[in-house]
Amino acid sequence: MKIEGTHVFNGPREDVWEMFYDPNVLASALPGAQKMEMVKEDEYKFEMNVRVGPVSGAFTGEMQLENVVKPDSLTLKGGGKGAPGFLNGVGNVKFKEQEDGTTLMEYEGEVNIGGALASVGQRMIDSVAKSMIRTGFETLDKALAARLAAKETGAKAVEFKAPTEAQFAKEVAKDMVKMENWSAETKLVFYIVPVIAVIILLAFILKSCGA
Amino acid sequence: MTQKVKVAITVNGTLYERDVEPRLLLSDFIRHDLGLKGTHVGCEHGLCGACTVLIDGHSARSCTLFAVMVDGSEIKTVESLGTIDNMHPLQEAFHEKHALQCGFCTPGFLMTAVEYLEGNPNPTAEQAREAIDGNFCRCTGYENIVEAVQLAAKKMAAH
Amino acid sequence: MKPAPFDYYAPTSLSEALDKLTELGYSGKVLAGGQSLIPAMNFRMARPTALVDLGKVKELSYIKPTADGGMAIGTMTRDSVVEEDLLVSERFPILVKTIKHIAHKQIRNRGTFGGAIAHADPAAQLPAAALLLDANLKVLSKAGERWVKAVDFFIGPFMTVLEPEELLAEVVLPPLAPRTGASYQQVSRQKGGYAQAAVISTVTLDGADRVKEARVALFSVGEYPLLASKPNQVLAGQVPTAEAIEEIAAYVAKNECDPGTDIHGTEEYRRNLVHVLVRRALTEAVQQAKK
Amino acid sequence: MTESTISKSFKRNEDPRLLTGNGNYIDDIDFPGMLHVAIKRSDYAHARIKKIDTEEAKKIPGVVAVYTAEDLGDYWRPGPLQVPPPTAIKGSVFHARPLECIAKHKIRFSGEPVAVVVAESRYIAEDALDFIYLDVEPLQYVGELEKTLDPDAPLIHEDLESNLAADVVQEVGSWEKAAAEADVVIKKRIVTNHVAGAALENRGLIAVWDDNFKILNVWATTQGPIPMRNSIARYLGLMENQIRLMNPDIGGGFGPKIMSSQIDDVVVPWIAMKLKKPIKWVEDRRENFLGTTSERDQVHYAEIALKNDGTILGVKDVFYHNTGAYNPYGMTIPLNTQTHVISIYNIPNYYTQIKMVFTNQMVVTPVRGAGRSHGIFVMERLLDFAAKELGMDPVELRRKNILPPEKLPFRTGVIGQDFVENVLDSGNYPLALEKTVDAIEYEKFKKEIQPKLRAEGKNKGIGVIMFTEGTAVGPYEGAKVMVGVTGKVNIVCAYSNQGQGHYTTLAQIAANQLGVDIKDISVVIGDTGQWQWGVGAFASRGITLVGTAVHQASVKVREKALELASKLLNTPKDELEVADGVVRVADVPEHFISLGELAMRANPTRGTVEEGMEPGLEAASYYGPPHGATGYGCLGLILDIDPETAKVKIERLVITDDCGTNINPMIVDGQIHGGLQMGIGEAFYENLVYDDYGQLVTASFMDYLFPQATDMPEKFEIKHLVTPSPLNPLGIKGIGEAGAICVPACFMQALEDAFEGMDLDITQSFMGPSKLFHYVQKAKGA
Repeated sequence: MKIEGTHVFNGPREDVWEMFYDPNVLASALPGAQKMEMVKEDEYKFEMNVRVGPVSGAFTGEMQLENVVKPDSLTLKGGGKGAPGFLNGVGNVKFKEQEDGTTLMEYEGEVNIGGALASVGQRMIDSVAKSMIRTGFETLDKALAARLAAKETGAKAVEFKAPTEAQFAKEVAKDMVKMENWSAETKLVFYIVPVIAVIILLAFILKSCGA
Repeated sequence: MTQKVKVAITVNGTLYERDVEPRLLLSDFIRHDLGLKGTHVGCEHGLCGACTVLIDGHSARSCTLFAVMVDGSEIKTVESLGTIDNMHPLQEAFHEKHALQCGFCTPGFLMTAVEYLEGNPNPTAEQAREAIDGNFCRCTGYENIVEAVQLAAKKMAAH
Repeated sequence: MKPAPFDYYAPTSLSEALDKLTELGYSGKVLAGGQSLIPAMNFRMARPTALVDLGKVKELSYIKPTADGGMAIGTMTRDSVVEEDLLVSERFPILVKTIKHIAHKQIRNRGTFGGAIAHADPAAQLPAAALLLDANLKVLSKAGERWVKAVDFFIGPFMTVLEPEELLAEVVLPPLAPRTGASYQQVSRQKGGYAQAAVISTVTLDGADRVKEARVALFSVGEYPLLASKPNQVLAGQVPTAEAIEEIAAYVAKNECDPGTDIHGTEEYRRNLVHVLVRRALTEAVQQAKK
Repeated sequence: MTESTISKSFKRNEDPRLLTGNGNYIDDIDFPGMLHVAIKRSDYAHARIKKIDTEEAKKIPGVVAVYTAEDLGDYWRPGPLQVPPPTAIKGSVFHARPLECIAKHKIRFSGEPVAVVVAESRYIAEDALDFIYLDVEPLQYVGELEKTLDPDAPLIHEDLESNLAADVVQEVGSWEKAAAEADVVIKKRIVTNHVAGAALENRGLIAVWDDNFKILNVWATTQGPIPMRNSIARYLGLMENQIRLMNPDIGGGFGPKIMSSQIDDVVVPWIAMKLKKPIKWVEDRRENFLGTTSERDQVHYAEIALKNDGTILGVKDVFYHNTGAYNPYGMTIPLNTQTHVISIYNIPNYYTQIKMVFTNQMVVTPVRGAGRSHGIFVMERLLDFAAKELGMDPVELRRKNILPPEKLPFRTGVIGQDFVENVLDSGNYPLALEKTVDAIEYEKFKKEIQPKLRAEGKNKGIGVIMFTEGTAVGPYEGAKVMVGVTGKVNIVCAYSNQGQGHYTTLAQIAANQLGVDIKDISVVIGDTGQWQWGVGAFASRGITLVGTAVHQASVKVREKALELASKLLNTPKDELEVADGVVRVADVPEHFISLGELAMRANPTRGTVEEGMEPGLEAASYYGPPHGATGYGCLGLILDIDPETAKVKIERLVITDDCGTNINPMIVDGQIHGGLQMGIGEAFYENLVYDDYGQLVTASFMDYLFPQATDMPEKFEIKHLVTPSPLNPLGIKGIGEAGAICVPACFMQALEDAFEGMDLDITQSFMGPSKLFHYVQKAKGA
């Protein structure tokens, strides 16, 4: 099923695109991310520990990235599986500069969820998905604001406090810093892909439950 | 992880001391550790009520409790009511009103009703229906169960 | 459907419980009544690695009147105990009515008052009741206590401001003002089932039947229980009319809730329910207040 | 002559045992050293299996073995077809694709087994499931019935040209002619709900191999012990009598427990023989939803042709029938649909076509109602649409087209699930209608009550519909009746009891001949060690078929007792009577011999016997009807709807039913109650939902709404007609499914009636409040 959604980032497109390279930010928007590694040039593996209310479980997954046009657009394919079920998805993301200086992020894609998550988790999916999307974007919005503020004052350190539930995320961030000399595209895959994947996955769930 | 926890649980008047895994469901403890098979398991997520038992006099689903949680408690199961030759008035009422067919859900209904009737000795049909609403039955359409609960109230008053 | 293994701790005192929670941090989870957690564990949707069972912490189970006419309820007090408490039914009849809508008797006999609030299920009654009644929540950790208003407590579905080393110890309900009427309105597919939309409301009138305060809590129509602001904005200081209530109901349904579409109902249907139920709740609460 | 034991509401013999926790259900059976099985099920709906890695799972302490299809070696093979298609319908197509016990190359529905774990406890077995890694190539899901046959639809069975599982056309008269001559032709697309059997007890199987005696003891919750026993024998290469398959008490069946040749009965016995350990598998609720069978999913393109005066000229119905990923149960369900569209009406021209299609969903086999409710739903909806179109009262339109009693038996010309022409054998259809209409005060409601309610802004509606219940189909059942040396009687059969009360009703039938207290009659049901022949519990056939066999056997035993007593009492047979456990001289009651004594004498231990003598006071009998017996009835409902919330309350429910002779009226009413509950569930609560990727999203009672006590009307008002069936000596017809068949059609008629002046145009058999809300919104906008 096709899905669509948009989010407006309050900043220029280059800054938004760059923000996705900051492991601290991205990891914090993706609570539970534990580990990511490159399998081959266009294939990556990740591990996530998802904890939402009563639902918890480890997911492992793979990501593929295609058609990266910096800072404009990309296509991602991915999927993850764990004991509570699996996720599969394909998504296209575009960043558009707006006249007022903001950046419009458009995403559309197709995702499916299987296993216990789908078969007995229906009742909570809607509110949980909405919440994750909301907090994910809220975190990114704050991060962006902090970055822009830092840029203005010329400060070296960006003052950004990740949400408390981001213990795991911080760990990921540490791992990622070690990969500084990786290519921009590789970093992109590591950071941006899971974030957008999760957002798209959840956006999809929201729209797929027709009554 | 094979941590075992010592529990002392009184079931139908007998004290049982056992070492159990923390994750052991109370329903499994009663059925398979103690061999009291009258308590049935229908859904294991707390909705069907077939596993209803009394814990310290109050009805509860034994499938959504760990045995370790009721350490020190007193439990009553359907086996505590009556025997084949000497049925409890509630069981007699179910028999007379044809309030069971396959019988699988029945022990849960009985344990729910036995608690209810203690506090509500003379229910209307509507009240009796609400009292058993948390127990699923696929066979009877509930009508005869409602009547049986009311009949049991009369029988118990006469006792 | 058997749960995955976990480590189990059954502290017998509050301090022991707090020590254990601090020690376990993110890997620990509080087990109160278990009526929401254990089904999720049986499906293996939830796999906590360690549970801290508060069942033996007797000091967390109590109902106490407060001097100002309110009530203080210990977190481990069973729902059915609150439901049957005479003083609660005298001071907070709406709370008793609300509890009666929680699943069925067998669940209420085990489910705990504080456990349900801390679990923060968006479809649960007690978080909404805490919000409606402006409850003060006592949060304890080894480091000490802090008080959180119900309105600040819920931050998402199944998410609260509780840190892993903290537990919700007590719920304090401030007294209801005189001439306060209340109403509970819910539409669920079945009795005892999850609400598709639900509204709890209190309305306090002054001597001239003008509204002093109108509170409307909604649940099952958003990420967490919601307190609508429109009702009090419109009604405060006014004699409530059917027209005003209708206008509020329409506004709240449109702007102050966020129900989703699921297999049991569409967003449109559930907004319609909010509209109907807010109207019914306010109307009934006003009538009750007049009595 | 003693009093008849037929048509009396005896309290049930089985109750005291079940009421006191002394039932013995499948999970109550434990053996020392027993191992437990958990099944790894696919999360994917459609996929090619690349690899299944079980190594880590095998390492878990307490895990004894893990098996995949590969591990089964030569033992793995697709199961037999449990029900073959009928050969009598010319030109029909049927592509048999029976179940695979464990998916080997391909996964065809989410929930399909891919591996089994054997462990010391179910807990450990479930732990191990997490460590089985399934590597697959996901394929596109096929779920929407009308798109399954598109040329570009992915193939579920790749050796077939399309996803067509069967195509069957039956025609009586000429629809073309009817349509040409009609004043009005109405065409609708009608969809029936997808529901689960949802017995309170899940399925289970225990197998214990006795290596000394080479006997496999099996306990199973099956509704068909003999077919399951035979299936296991064939799989394992054993003689039938090397397997003793026993039914424990069964916690409800409702259809899905008839299925065999699934993973449980194929793989569990194999494991028991391989490991030489008792093996238990008991399904859990989520598995029951995912992996057990379900039913009702059809899409009909139905047409009705009428004259302006309401006379039906013909009906055409072309429908898609979802059989799920496999079709092991043959054509039973859609054939029932074909026969039941006719219901009790005079339809001179009828064209009906089944397009059975494969989908990536759980396998479809009968659930209480089994195709019948769909046929009734289609026909009754067509009549309602026609009544609206013609401006006629719905009851009046039905009156006009009902077959009158003098037309019975009526040959419909349509081949049914028993492979012979469907015959409406007996009854008084118009009377059933009038009885219901009178009881529910239809005229008064329409003319007096409803106008007042409408003036008050209330939405109450009335519905009245007719239905048939094809029951008691062949091929046959059998039973043996024996008087023991204690004078007590034992009945054995290999049927299956899931709560229908056979321990009592079969005893009543035997008691009627043998003059014994029914409490002194024990009944063994479903033990292949005690009785070798039979088919199973389906199609509401137990009391008609087994009951008739018991009756016939009892007559023989009575005859035997009389013969023997005649000699021993030196009295002609016609002067003797059988009563109170003795055979006595009617005029000299103190001159008697007890049945126990006769049983002793019937087995002489010394001396010689006459040629042709058959020992024992026992006899066996078999009964197979020429065709099924058709029950029927009429349902009336008054519904009260809150138009703001679309919540529906059933204010009154009146049902008139004719199932022939009631052996035990109390039990008959109980069957009607339970059926009605399922019917109400189908119409308003229960609904299996697959998402767009083939995930079943209603695999728990949180989302699959099981009808509760407070969802039922205050009272099921039951009226009876008794027209004994001419097909069997006791005049019985079945009753198990009546209630489940009739509700949805009546529900929708009453809903439409409640919203005056709006054309709700309801064309589906499930109507939750949200759906109803949108129907009303749409009609308001129209």
